[in-house]
Order: sequence, then structure tokens, then C-alpha cells
Amino acid sequence: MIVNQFLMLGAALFAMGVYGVLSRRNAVMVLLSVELMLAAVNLNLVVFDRAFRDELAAGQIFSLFIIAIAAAEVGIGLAIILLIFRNRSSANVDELDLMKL
Amino acid sequence: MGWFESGWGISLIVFLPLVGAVVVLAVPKAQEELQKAVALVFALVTFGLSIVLAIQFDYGASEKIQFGTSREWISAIGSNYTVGVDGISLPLIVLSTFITVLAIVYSWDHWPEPHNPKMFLMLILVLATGMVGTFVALDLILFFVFFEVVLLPMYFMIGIWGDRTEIRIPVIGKVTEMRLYASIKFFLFTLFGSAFMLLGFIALYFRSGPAGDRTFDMVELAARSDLFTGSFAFWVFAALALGFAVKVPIFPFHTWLPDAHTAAPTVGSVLLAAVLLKLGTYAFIRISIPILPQEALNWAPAIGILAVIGIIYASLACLAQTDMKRLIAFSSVGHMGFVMLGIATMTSIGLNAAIIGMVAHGVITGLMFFIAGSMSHRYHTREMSRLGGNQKLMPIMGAMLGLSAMASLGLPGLAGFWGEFMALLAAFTPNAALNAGLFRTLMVIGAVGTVLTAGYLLWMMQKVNFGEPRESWDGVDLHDVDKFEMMAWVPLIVSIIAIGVYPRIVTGATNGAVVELIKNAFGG
Amino acid sequence: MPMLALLATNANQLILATEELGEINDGGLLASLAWLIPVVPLLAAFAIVFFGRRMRYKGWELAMGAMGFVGIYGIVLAFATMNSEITYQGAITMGEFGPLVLEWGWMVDGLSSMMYFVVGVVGSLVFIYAKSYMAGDIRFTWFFASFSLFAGGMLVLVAAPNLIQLIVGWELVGVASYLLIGHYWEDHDNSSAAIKAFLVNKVADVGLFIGAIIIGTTAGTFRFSEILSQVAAGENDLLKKFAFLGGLALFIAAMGKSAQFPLHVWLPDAMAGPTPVSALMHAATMVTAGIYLLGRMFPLYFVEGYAVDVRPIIMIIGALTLFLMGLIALVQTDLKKVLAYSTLSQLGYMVAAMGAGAYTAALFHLFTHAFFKSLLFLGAGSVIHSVHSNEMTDMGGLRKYMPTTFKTFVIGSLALAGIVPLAGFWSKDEILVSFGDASGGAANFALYLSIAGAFITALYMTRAVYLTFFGEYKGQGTPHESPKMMTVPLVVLAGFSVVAGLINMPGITAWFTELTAVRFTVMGDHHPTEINFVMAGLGLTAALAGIVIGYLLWSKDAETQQARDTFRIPVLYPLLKRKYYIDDLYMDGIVRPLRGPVARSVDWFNGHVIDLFVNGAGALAKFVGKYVYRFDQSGLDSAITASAAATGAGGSVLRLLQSGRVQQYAVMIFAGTVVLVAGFIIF
Amino acid sequence: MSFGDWIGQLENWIFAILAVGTLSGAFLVVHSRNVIHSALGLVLTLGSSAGLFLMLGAEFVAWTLVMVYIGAVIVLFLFGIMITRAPLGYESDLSHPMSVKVTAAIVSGSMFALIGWAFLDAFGSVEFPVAEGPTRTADIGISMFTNYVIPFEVMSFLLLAALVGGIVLARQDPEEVDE
Repeated sequence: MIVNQFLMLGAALFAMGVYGVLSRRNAVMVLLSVELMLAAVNLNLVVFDRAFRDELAAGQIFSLFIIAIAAAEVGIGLAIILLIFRNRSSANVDELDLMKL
Repeated sequence: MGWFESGWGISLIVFLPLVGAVVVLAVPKAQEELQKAVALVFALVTFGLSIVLAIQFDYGASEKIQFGTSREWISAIGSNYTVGVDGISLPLIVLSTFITVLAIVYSWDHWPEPHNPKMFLMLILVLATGMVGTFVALDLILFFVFFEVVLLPMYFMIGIWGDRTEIRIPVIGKVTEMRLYASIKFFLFTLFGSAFMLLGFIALYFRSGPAGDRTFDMVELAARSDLFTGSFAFWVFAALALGFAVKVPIFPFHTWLPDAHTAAPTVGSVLLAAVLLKLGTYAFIRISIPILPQEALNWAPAIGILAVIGIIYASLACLAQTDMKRLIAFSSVGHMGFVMLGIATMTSIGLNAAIIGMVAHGVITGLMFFIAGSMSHRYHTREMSRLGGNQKLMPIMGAMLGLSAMASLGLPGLAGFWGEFMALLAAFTPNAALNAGLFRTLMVIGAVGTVLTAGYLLWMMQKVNFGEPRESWDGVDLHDVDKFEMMAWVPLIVSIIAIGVYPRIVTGATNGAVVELIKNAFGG
Repeated sequence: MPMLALLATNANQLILATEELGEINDGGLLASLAWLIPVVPLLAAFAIVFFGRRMRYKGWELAMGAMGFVGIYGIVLAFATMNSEITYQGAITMGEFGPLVLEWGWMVDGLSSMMYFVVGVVGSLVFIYAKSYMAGDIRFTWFFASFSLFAGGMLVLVAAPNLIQLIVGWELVGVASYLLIGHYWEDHDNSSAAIKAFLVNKVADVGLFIGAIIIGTTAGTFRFSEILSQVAAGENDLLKKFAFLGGLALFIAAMGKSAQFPLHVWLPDAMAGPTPVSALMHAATMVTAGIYLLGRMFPLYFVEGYAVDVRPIIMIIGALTLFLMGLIALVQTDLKKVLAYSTLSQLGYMVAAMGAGAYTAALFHLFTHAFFKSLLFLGAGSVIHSVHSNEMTDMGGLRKYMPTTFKTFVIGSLALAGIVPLAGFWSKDEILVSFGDASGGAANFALYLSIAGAFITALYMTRAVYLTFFGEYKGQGTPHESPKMMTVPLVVLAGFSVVAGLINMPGITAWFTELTAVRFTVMGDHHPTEINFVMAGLGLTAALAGIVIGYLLWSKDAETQQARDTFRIPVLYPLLKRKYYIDDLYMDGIVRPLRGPVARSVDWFNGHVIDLFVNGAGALAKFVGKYVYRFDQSGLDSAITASAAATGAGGSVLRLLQSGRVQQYAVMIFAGTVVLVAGFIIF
Repeated sequence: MSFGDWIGQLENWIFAILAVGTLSGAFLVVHSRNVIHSALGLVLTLGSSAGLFLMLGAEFVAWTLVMVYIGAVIVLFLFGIMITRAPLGYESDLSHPMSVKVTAAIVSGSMFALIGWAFLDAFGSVEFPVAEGPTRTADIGISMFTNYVIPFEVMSFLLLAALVGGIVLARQDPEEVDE
């Protein structure tokens, strides 16, 4: 097992998440893709933790924090999407362009 | 034949077509057959003389300037009428005279509107003088004159006999006829490059020695290449390269080419593709590398990168084309990319590849434009989506189109392969002074480009040749290849196969000259 | 004669010995005239194009004559080479590129003689068959012209003594394949299949180009004999440095021509061509070109310090191919497609064996496979000829109507399944033994998959035989036995399928081993000196189990036959039916985007961005001209107007950035991050 | 380490299977035209990455991931999908058109190239230190409540705020209910 095989997997996962965030129209799907990016970060944190044999297990602890924050983010995010959906009966990101001139 | 070798031979090959043009002018306008006959005779004699030249040529000493002469011309600026032939220019001279004959044969029965054969034939002959003149000139000013002589007939050919479809010009937004837009774009674009080129020539002249000892002679300048150093050489090379690059054309200076080819009448496209594009690459080999070898090395990576971008870019653009002629035009950009890649390696393999690539592209793309012209003449459309089943309607023409497509995608055994493959091969071990890693990357990308090339040509074949013919062609008169087309195309097919099977036809002349050129320029 | 080195191996280990060979037998006139072998079919192809229509048999006689000449010459050469160990190469110069001299040449050694033999003999039989099969075809003459072009190209490839000529033959074969797959080009699907075959091969050719360039340039020569003797001598450090890359690139080329996963997609579609084409090109000869290349360059992959690291990759790719493609064959309903996937699977065996270092075993399987697979294809053609359908659902019960075809097809199937003592058993057994002898994880992987593959092979062939020849006839009209001209080649090939294995039985005969070991750079064989009962037993058991289970599944009467044909295992069935979605991946992931959005955006870029500068320069010149004129006329006032106009224009361009779309901003943020980080890393 | 050696280790086979699971799940998430498939793809990705954590010896993280994500977050997503009445069948409207996808692919591809290059440059073929057994959960607990106690408290406030915020946002106003 070399370190890089995990890191490259994480990078690929992250890139796919980025792709999803940029290419999806539906807001729920965008949120799902954000989860992919977070999962990639988690993976790399744990890999670094194990690769450097961290005494304090900082990588794992931070990945736990990320899991918790992700849960909060999903909750809030879905609530916002719900609200938007109620007001505009659509969850498509590209229709939310009221900020434009 | 002492007179032939002492410079008269070459001069005859250069100026006989011009004499022919004058004779055609003297023939009354109504006697079209006579005009054609006169033009054909002059072209044939010129071609015959160039064959004599090729036979008399001493292949054992192909690096030497042969059949040359030098006469005083514009003594005020020290410019002489210096001409000569070596192994590099010989194949291109034969190619030019050969294509000229075929163009006239083809024109016999195929006149674009407005009719006026007299004018058209004169333009072809003047063009021939310009083309051959560029290849034999050994004096920078003489070279420049011939280089520009080529421009004018082509401008008129596109502007008068060109495609009359109305188009909206991008950016400017004006609606105009295709031929007008294309001819002006072609003329101005090339002239823009030539201006820089002339600037470069003059700069070289003033650096070539103390007053009184200055020269425009290419051979002499190459011998004094030590004088051109530093940022002076850098900028001179840039100016020359810009002028040549427009003519080749190298990405991103290529946009005149698809428009000009699409708009030009068939013979115009053929001459443009077969010979005119070679003027730029030839100038790189003849002028830039020997006179400014150090700068050639400095600029080589940039040229190589642009060449490879051109290969990929042109292939992708081809995939998007719906117009058959425009597709072939874009494919020229890709093929010239391989030629430039060969030149950019600055090795003897690469330069040989470039020259054989030039000759091969001349015969192959010439044939493709002939066929595309004849097809659009019969179908009255070039839209590939409206064609189909051509193989059934016109089997012989379909087969010839197939053969030329195969040659164009670089099938071994046909001419196109050697230029492509040897350019890639040369890119693996470029000149010792260049970054091998970069060129190896370019080699891989260029090799991928061959796949895309195959893709667009095969898809074109599928759209045009295969399938069942559409019902709309039921009553239309679609006769297969006629005798003039046959006479014009069979020689091209024969030469495609001959060069493909036995590349020594070209490299036998070029190799000695190229090896010597590389040795003189880069030492070792 | 160039310097020769002797490479000898025993079963497990390679021992380098650089002793000079004794007197070389150059074969005299027999070998020096071998240039006729590729040239005659090529000339025949040209002659057929120009004169074929006017001849009595419309050009067939020319093609047949050329092929028969090759067949006889091949037989003579094979025996002569085996008896007197001929190694000969001739060359004439075709051009000079600086230091590089381009040569056209021909070589005679064991490997090439074996291939001449296979191409000539199988080719002659297929040509005899094709005259009857193709009778009445609208492009009969053109068919034989292309077929002769193929034979010529293949023989140019086999005869090539250098890498560049190999490329020439390689591509000629590819274009002939394109022409023949697209023979019925009125149908859009057929021409698309032809294009697919050409393009996939062209992708692999990138590997061939690069591999040939790397190996040839670093070795300083493109001649096989000289490259390989450098490999044997082990002196060229540059070659050592690049051997892995070069070897890998050449293997990619082999993957394309020999249709290895994941470049296999063209071969099943290539069944769009007429059946004789499938028999000769897509079973016996053209697809083995990749194996031939690996065999030709074998020392490069085998000698320590060169491309040995490619071997696990070769084994894994081969093993994956043989297993995955065999599975697909189970769900095909088109008889030719079953055989096509079977060919893929068998090619996987050969490739994996090359990877395991079993030079002889791989070539031996190539040799036997050529006979029984072309037999099966021709048998399928005979069936299709009388049923007028490729679908097995239209067949059934043909045993009664077509006895000769039935018998020969069963012999071919048993040979393919590897039943003792037919040809397939001996060659497959040698491959299994070679996996067992090779060490490392990849070899074990290949061993397990190839035993499973033997089971699957027997299973799908049993299925094909039962669905085609047993039960009730379900098609239109009354089927009939094919004419003599078609059945005679079947019988001859069936004879070969029975006896071809007997020439290389472990411990008893070693003629094939001796033949293929005749090389400039000689290497020992991988021929087991005694039979390995464990491996033979495993392989045979797997095959018999496959036949028995196939019998149980498909031997029942006509009604259930139809029902049992679609044994739909969830997940697996759609996966197999859609060919692991690889075709969809290529089409939707690469081809369509390239032809559609990418190409269009490049074209758009050309017209709107580059021309923006060109036309913009023109427009600017006109604009400036106008203002210069007005300035000339009316003074400075216009400058102010112009600056205001410029500001306004700039603003309207910048306004486009503020689209209000979150994801566009996100694109800019991510792209900016990439650029900045890349900048920080680089500078 | 040559490819042959690499593939010869059993754990790398497991890794390969999990990696394929992760990536194909992620592919579903970003590419499927069916919302439910995308959500289930996320389950596959997270499940496989939990497996990777187990391989790495991070057992506590792995099981937390399974419980929190697959247990809770996915359920939340499924609710969100249902409430926003996202179509349950195949739907072509979920993604942007091809041109946007190409841009997105270019950006994410270059990002992958950059990150990947950086990793390759930094780590080359460094191998993991010899395993000394999985991390003990007790160690994580001690570390979290001694060294990282302040972040932990901040986190708890954040969760509280999210809780309140979620309710406030998603609650329908009484007037609207009346109408």
C-alpha cells in the first residue's frame, strides 16, 4: 500500500465533486456533489493521519468534525432549498438570478 | 547542353509561362480553343524543361547549387538576379510545373462563372511564374518579388471566379459575397505578413557587412550567419517567421485559408493548396534556418507547439464542418502542422520529412480539391448532409475520393504517410540543443492527431460516398469522371502511389542537401 | 550477416549465452525469392481492380492463383525452415532520411514461415469457399480485390524485417479490414462498423508509431535482428532506459489489432462484413498480428533490464479479455457474434501466454486456433448461407438438413473447447502449464481466469451447437446443404483441427517448437518436456463440465430451448448484454462529445475569436481611418466621443461576467484557484 | 515498486475494489439522470470510503461515517428530494447542457491534474509505515477532550445554531397555513 493510491483516489473524488457542483442544475444534486468533496477531504485527512502516525490523531478528529459540520450543512441547505422551492416552485440553480442587474 | 546548365534553363522554366500569358493575351477573345491550346503548350514545355532539369541534376551533389547564375539586377541596393537549384527546391519546382499542367488540363472543360477563359489561363500562367520563381530565387529581394507575384493572380482568381454565396462576416456583421470577403482577407492577411518579412530582409541586409559589402544573397548571408546575434537576430527571425507563418499557415494565422479555399474556384483551390502553401515552409528551410540558425533553435519550441496545436485544432475544426470543401481546407492546416513539426525539430530527418510532406500534401490535397470541385459542380451543393451514396452514383469518382482520403489520413504505401511518420520520428530526437522532453510530448500529441485526422476523413467518406443515394438526385445528370478529369487526376494518383511506395523519388534529391544544410547551420 | 546472439531458455529460466551460432543457412534461392510472397497478392489486387471484371470468373482466378501460390510457397518454406533452419533477410533501400535509411525487405525464419503457412493455407481454403459464398454479389470483383489487398498487407507485415515495414503492413491490413467490413456500405450500420474498426485500430496505431519510434531510435536501427541482438547483448543503456515505455506502447498496438480489452470493441462489430472475411481476417490472421508483434519482439519483454515490467500488464489484460469476453459470448443470439466473442477470448489466451513468457505456447495456440476458428466461421457462414439469417433464434434442427456442416462444426467446437486429442487441447494445455510455471500474482490471476475461461468456452460452444443444430427448425423456407465448394474447405479444415495439435505434444513431438525457435536472435522454447497431468486434468475437467452443463441447459426440446436461451441473471445479464457498457462509454464519453460540442466549439472559436482579431483589425483600421478623417475635418472633439464610446463598450463586455448565475461564479473561483495554485507551485 | 509487485498484494486488490466502488458511486452522483440513483450513489461512495477508513485502521471514523451519513444524512436527502418534488424517474433537467458540462469537466479535470501532480510530486511511491494496529477509540476520545476541546465546543454551538436555523427556515408561517 502506497500513500499515493489513497491520495489520488481522494483527488479524483474531489474533482468529481467539483464537476458535479458545476454541472448540476438541481440544487439538491449540487448539495449531493458537495458531499462528495467533503468525503474526499475526509479521506485525505485520515490518510495523512495514518501516514504520519499522528500522536494526537488530529486527522481523524478533524474528519469527525467535518462529518458533524456536513450534517449541519445538509440540514440548513435543504431547509433553504425547501424555502426557495416553496417560493418559486423550482429547485434549479440557474433560475436563481435575481442578483443580476 | 551548356546553355541549359548556365542559368538559362532555370530562367526559361520561370519565365516561359509569363511569355505564354502574353501570347494568350494576344489571341483574340473568341478563339477559346486556341487560348487553351497555347496555354497548355507553354505549361507542357515548362513541365518538360523541369523534367530535363530533374534528369540533368547531379544527385550525388544535391547540396550544391546547380544550374545557377547571377546577373546584376538592381545594383543600387546590391540586389542581383541570382537563381539556382539544389536538392531542396528541385522536387518543389517539378511539383509546381506538374500541377500547373494539370490545372490547365482540368480547366479545359470546367469553367467557373463568369466564363472568360483567356483571363483565367493568363492568371494560371502568371501564377506559375511566381511559384517557380520563388523556389529558384537565391536573392532575398528577388524572392520577395516572386513571393508577391503569386498573390495577385490568386486574389483575382478568388475575387472574380469565386463562390457567390452571401455570408455575414463575423464581428463586422456586414453581409457580403463570400468571394469578396475571402479574397480581401487572403490578400491583406498575406500582405500583412509580407510587410514584416520585407522588414526582416532589409534588416539582414544592413547587418550583413560594412557599407559596400552588403548583400541580399542567401548563400552569402548563410555564410555570414555569425554576424546575426542577440536581440537583433531574435526580432528579425520573428519578423520573417510571421511572414512565412501566414503563408504556411501556422495556427493562429490560418483563418484566411478555409475562407480562401472554400471561396476559390476549383483550380484556384488546387493551386493554393498544392503549391502556394509550400512557399512558406520552403522559406523556413531556405532562409530562416541557414541564415539565423541560432534563433531558429530558440524559436523551434514555439513553432513546434504551434504546429501541434494546429494539428489538433484543425482536426477538431474539421469534425465540425458540414461543407466538404471547407473540411478539406481545414485539413490542410493540420497537414502543414506536421510539416512545421518536422521543421521545428531542426534535424535532417525532420527537414526531409517536411519536404516529402510538402510534396505529398501538394499531390494529395490537390487531388482532393479537384474531386470536391467536380462533385460540387455536379451536385450543385457542397453540404455533406445532402450528399450520400456517391459511390453508387459515380463509382470511379467515389473510388478516387476514397483513395485520396486514405492518402490524406496517412496510409502507408501512399504519399501522406512518410511526412507524418518521419516528422513524429524526428520529434523523438530533436536537435541536441532543443528540449527533448518537450518534443517527445509534441510527438505523442501529434500522433493522437493522426487518429482525429482518420476520424474526420472517414466520417466524410461515410457521409458522401456510402449509403443509398437520396431520391433528390434521381433525375439529375450525374456522369462519372469525364476524360479531362481523368487526364488531370490519374497523374496525381500515380504520383501519390509512386511516392508512397518509393519515397526515394523525393528524398533521393533532398537528403544530401538537407544533411549539408543541417551540418552548416548547427555544426557536427 | 549481422552479429548473432544466442538466447536459450529452459522451461522456467532464461539463460543468456552469447555464443556465436555456427554456419547460418540462408536458404538459397528459396528464401531469396520469398519477396514474391507479399508482392504477388498485392499485384493481384491491382490487377483485379483493373481487369477483374473482364475475366471469366470476374477476378477470382487471379486472387485464387495468388493465394494458392502463397499457400504452396508457405508449405514449402515451413518444411524447409524446420529441416534446415533457414534464417534469411533481404532488403532494398527505399529512401534516406538523414541518418535513417528506409528499407523494404523480407525475412524468412521460423516465425515468419509459420505465419506464411497459416495465411497461405487458411487463405486458400477461404478463397475457394468464398467463390461460392459470394456468388452473385454485386461487388464480387471488388471483394476479391480487397481480399487480395488484405493478404498482401498481412504478408508485408509478416515478411517485415524492420519495424517501419511492419507499420506499413499493419496499416494496409487495417484499411483492407475497413473496406471489407464496410463491404455492404449501403447500410449505414455497416459503414459505421467499418469506421469503428479503423478508428480503434488507429488509436492503437498511435502506440505502434510511438513504440516503433522509441525502440528504433534508441536502438539506432529499425531492423528486428539488430534490435534484438542489442537486447541480447545488453549493452545499450539508452535502449534499456526506454524499453519499458517502448514495450508498453508496442503492447498497446497489439491490444488494438488483437482486440484486447478495452480496445476490443471493434471486433464484434466487424462481423458486419461477409463471413469469409470474418473467417480469414477476424479469426485466423489479421487479429493475430498483435500476437505476432509480441512474438517478434519477445526478447525485449523477456530479458531482464528491458521491458519485463510490461509482462504483468500483458498477463492481466489478456486474462481479463479471455474471461470477460467469454462471458459475453454466453448471451449473444447472433451466431457470428458468439464466434467473435469466442475469438476475443482465445486471443486473450494468446496474449496472456505471451505475457507469461510462453512464446511457443502462444504461437502454438495461434496456429491451432487459426484452423478451428476459421472452420467454425466458415461453418457458420454455410448455415447463414442457407438460413439467410444470423440469428440463432431462426435456426435449430439443422443437423438433419446440413450433415457435413454439422459434423465439421462439432469437430471445430470440440477443438475450441479443448477436448483431447483435438488441436485446442494441446495448445491450451501448454498455455495453462506456462501460467503455472510463471511466478507472481499476475500469473496466478491469469491461471485462475483461464481455467474459468475453459469452462465458459465449452459452455457457450455447447449452447451454440444446440441452438443451431438441434431441436426444431424455426426459420423461413427449407434449409439445404451448401455446395461442394463450400463443404470441401470445411472438411479440410476439420482435418487440420484434428491433427494440428499433434505436432507439438509435450514429451512426444516438438516440431512446432523447433520451427518457431529458428530466429536470428534465437531463444529457447517454452515447450514442456513432459505432460503436466494436473494442468491437463484441470483444463479438461473444466471443458467437460462446461459441455455437460451446457447439455443440461440447452439440450431439451424446441419450446424450452427458446425459454432457456435467455437465462436472465439480474445485474449480470444486462451487464453482459450491454457489453459492460464499454461501447456506450466510448460513444457517449469520447466520440459524441468530440464530434459534437468540442468540435463545434473549436469551429466557433475559429470564427468568433481568432477572426475577431482578424476582422477586428480590419474594422479597427476602417474605424480609425474614419476618425482620423473626421479629426482631420473637425478637430479634437471626436477624441472625447471616442473615449466615451470605448468606456461604454468596455463596460458592456465586463457586464457579461456578472450573470447572476452562482455556478458561473463557482467556475471562475475554481479555475482561479487552479491557476493561482499552479502559479505558486511553478514559480 | 513495480506494477506486478503492487498487484500481488491482497490488500491492494481490496483497495482496488473499494476504489472502483467509490468512484462509480461518485460517477452516479454527478451523472445519473435519476435523483434516487444519485442519492444511492452517494451511499455507495460513502460506504466504500468507510471501507477504506477501516483499511487504514480508522475504525471510529468509519463507523461514525456509516451511522451519521448513511443513517441520517441520506435520509435527510431523500426527504429533501421528496419535498422538493424532484421527479423520481429519469429526468433530463437535472444537469446543465453539454457546453456547461464540458467547461465543468475542464475545470475539474485541471483541478485533478494539479492536485494529483502535487501529490505525486510530494509523495512519489512512499509506502505506509508498518501498521501498528488500528487507532484506539479511547485515544481519539482523550485527544478530543483535551487538546481539541475548544473546537469541540464551537462545534456544538454550530450544531445548535443549525438546529434552530433549520427550524426557522423550514417552518411555514401560520398565515400561509390559513390560506
